[in-house]
Amino acid sequence: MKKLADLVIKLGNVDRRWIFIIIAIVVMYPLFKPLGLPIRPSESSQEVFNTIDALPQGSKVLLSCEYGPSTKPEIHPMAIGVLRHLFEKGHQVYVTCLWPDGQFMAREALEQVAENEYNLTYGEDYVLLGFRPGNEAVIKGIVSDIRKMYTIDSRAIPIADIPMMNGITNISDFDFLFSASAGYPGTVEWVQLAADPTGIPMSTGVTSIQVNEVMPYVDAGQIKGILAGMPGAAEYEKLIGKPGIGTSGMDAQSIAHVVIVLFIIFGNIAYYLERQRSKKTF
Amino acid sequence: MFSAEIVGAWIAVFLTLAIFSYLYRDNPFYKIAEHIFVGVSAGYWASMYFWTQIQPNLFGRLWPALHEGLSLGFLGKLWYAIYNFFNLIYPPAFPDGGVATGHGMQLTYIIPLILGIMMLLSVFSKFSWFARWGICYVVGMAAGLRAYGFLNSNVIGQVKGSVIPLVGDVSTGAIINGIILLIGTISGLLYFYFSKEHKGWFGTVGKIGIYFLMISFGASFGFAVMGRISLLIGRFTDLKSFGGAAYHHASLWILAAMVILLGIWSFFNKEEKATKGVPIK
Amino acid sequence: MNDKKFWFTFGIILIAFIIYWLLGHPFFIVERVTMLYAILLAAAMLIFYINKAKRGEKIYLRAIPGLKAFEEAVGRATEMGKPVLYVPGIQDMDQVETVAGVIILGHVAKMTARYETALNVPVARSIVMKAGRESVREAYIVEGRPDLFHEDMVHYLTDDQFAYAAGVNGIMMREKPAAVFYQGKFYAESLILAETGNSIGAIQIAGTASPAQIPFFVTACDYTLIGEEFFAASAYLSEDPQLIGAVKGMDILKVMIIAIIALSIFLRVFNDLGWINFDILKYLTIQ
Amino acid sequence: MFWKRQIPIAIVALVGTLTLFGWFVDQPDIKSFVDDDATQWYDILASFAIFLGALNLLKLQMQKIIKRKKGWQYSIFAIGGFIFAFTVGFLMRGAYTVNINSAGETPQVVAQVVAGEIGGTIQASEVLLGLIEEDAPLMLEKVHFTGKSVNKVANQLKESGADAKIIPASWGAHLTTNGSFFNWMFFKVFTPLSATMFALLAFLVASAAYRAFRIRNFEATLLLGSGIIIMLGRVPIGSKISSWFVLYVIVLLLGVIVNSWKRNRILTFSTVGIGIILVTIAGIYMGWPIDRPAFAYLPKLQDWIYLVPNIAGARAIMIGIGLGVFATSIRYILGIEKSYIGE
Repeated sequence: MKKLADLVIKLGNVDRRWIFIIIAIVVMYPLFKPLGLPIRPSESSQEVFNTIDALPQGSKVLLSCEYGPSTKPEIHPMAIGVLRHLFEKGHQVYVTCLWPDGQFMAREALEQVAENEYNLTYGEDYVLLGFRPGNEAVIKGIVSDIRKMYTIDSRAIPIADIPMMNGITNISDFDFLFSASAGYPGTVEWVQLAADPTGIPMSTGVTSIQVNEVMPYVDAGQIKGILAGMPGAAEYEKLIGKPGIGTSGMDAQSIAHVVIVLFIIFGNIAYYLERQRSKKTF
Repeated sequence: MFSAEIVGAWIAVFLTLAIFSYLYRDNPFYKIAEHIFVGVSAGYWASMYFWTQIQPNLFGRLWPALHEGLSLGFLGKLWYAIYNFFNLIYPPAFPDGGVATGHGMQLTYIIPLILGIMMLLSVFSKFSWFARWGICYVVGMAAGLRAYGFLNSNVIGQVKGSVIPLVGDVSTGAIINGIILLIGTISGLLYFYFSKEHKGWFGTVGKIGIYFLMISFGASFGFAVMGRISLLIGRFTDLKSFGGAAYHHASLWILAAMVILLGIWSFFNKEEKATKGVPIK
Repeated sequence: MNDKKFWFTFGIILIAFIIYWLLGHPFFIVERVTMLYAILLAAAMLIFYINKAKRGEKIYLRAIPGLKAFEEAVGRATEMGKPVLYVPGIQDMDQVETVAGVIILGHVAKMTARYETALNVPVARSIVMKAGRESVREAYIVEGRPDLFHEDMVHYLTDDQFAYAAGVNGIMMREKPAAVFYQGKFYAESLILAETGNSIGAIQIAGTASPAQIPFFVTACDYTLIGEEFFAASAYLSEDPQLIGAVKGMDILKVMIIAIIALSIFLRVFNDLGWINFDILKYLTIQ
Repeated sequence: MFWKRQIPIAIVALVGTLTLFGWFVDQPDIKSFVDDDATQWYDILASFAIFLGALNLLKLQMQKIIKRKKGWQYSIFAIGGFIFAFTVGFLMRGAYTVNINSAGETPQVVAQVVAGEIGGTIQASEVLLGLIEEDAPLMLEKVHFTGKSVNKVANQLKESGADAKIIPASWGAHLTTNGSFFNWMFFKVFTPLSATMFALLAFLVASAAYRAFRIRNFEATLLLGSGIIIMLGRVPIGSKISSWFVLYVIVLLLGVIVNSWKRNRILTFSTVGIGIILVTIAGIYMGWPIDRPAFAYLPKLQDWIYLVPNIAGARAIMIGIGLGVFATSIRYILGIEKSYIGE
């Protein structure tokens, strides 16, 4: 027994680089050998799906991309999933970005979904308005007069020459707002400055870290559903029946979580034993 | 053979692994990558902000493109003379004949231009207070926007969310959950009540409040772990694709080279190792 | 009630608004009037209590458990003959949390001066370094030990987040401080710092308002000042009437919010039952 | 002092008041200024602030090099990185494509050049060239970074008899044009650096889980407990863990709690024993369904924690933050709080 306790305590103080190696292996293995664990949509993801699914055909949807390469693994699959769903239903999509990086991410997603998968026409079915600096002030500008904020789109085409911008002057001309957000400015600002003051229905997809900051809005009905982190993206992929990057990451995610939980438990056992021992010696 | 795509992949792999090498210990590769990051991101941000805001929305309003046949008065000519000077220095942002971004001329935008230039001048320590005016404009506006937004969405909106339905078409389960939610919110708020001693019943309420807060922090904790793992998965997916034959197995080659170089470096920097990196108990 | 200036201003604004309203309130977005009341009421409450504190009226603030631990931690460092490490976050002075962190630093410096214990404060911004030095110097003078103060106590490491974290880790590994304080604005480096502090067996006391970092501090540190507690702590320690008054004003606002929630629930029940014809939810939705 | 102190405070007060009460005003001129122009000014100043940041960075790194401070060599990389990004963003268009208006007399020769340029077979290129019409020139997909390399291709095409034209990306759009140099920098330099910085944290979280997340008191227990349930319940593997396993774990935990509370061995063992027997009987009776009883099934349990107690706590924090931001903003507008000018 004592030897076992010794071993546990010793392992509890192992060089942390061993732990790094374990995590690297655990995350890498399922990427090469997928396990195919089943995905169950959670309530809040289901709500996002239902809200988008219930939009009348030909709705005008504002999709805002507020994420960059650092959070791409979490948000990008959501943006792609939502775009697929929107285009499948024949809605018009207007993309804005509050983060400079968001413009690159949005372009990549549109290229993949709108151009390659659905063969849609730029300017008629979708438009990338692009990035404007100014954080919440940009939202305020879009809410009151989008044409002052955007006179040209991301391809430097004047707004007047874009057919689908006809009749769009401010946020009340859109039917739905989706914010794919990884932080500030993002979902919180859209709720405060657009959804709450104008009443436009809104859903969001956020990084895991942000979920708790945003959940009270969802509960109070200020946001209709939420996609939470990579698992949220995987659930959405499941709901629209098109598995993608989110789904393929779920195996690695699952195993890594189990390993970290085991780490916490083992670490605490070691801590407990050690404390018992130091109590005895003093 | 050496297309931009493949060279890019090798660079991307090198930078990725250089940052990961921090896990072994702080080393020159990490420091190089980190400093490149600092420099590149500054240049990147400056370019993005200039081409998406300053050029189209500021210069586009101060010197909009002149339509043909439009005649300028003397002052107008003088005004565009300034522009022509800029045109001489940096034609990409100041093309001949004005900036064509669909704006009309709005001379009030001289104010942000002046405030902006004052901001830039503040790099010289003598003028360091110059930045204050611009910063104050930003602070004031943010304060006005936030005071409204936060009071409306975070306070009144949440008050509304707490007003749970107790009668009518609601299930018992929903009512119980609603009441738990209400108790949690109120006790959580009272935990942050500072001008009364937390004793007796008030102390109990505060205790309940902190328990709810802790459960909530626990959820944040779970989500934080989840997010960080997701990002790692994303990175490994990229490395995996760069390890493919299409990129001449960039990941593998660079990994091997870096391990060898780090090994050599560690060998010559042993002394430092004794004080850093090794966990001490 | 004896704040004449406050009531005078309040009265003038009220009368002006009533006159404006009776004139037919031109150019006013009527749907948002609830919000206007809310803003005026909340602002008035804050100003009232700030004025009250400024006039020197005593405002009671409860003791915060984490703050008591400060003294214990410094005491233990003294017993063990080891230094105290203080980390004021990685952000600049424009963050409210950094300001609070520097205020608390002054308090800790007083204790180290009293106990004659070494204090080490690595910082990530040069302005924070200046502010921190002033605050520590003043503390040592107040305690009558200017001889123990030297400028290098507060020293600049680097601006970069991870490089700073690595630097602080290095200090912890070499010096093995017995007490470590993290008070300020933290991001992802929180867990790197807290883990290292944990592995050297130091007493760790954290304070921050970033919700995403609090869990890492709670699990890895001995005491954590959570969110508003952290701000209240700085008000409490600085004894600045403006800060104390604001804390009190916000307390009162919280009670009012709870009262409004309770009242609204009753009104909603009555409305749902059909006893009254007044839908409170309409007034809580502001567009 | 007046310029450095009073004016800034007045600006904050004026702009803040205008923005705050602009929410209530319906007068077109004021509304248009507050909603559109004032916000545009804000955006423009925010952009200048970015330039200021870049200048300060350069200044700092330069000083490091000039004074030969510790690690000054690395500052060279920082400045080099900046110069590279600046060049790509401001001095080079970095995106040129070639349009072929007509294939001319010798389409076979042109097709050869085209095939070399975009890859693929000569036959395929000939088909492409055949599609050229009056107003629909063939746009070659390959994007060139430099004018020099695009000129080379255009000249080759012209020599083989085609009518080719170089199309440069317009300034401003050159940042995001697919295949442009800036775009390349974003995906090949900026992306790996910023994404990997964040991915490092996954490793550090794991090591902290092992060595620092300790159950010190009841609060930490609650925190870790709810964290673990969220972590397992949110991912697919959570739905594979039987609720009966969770029930057994709960019984064991109950034993630990009883033990630390009463320190009585008999009581502890009897609690655990009775618990295990009860759970087993219930399991046999119900036939061990994986997702029942629902309260012990991780996905369900997770959902409840996430939607009820978690939101309660998060809402309390949210209201607190809302009040805090409101109070700070009001203090800014009233000129009580002046820390933003360093006082």
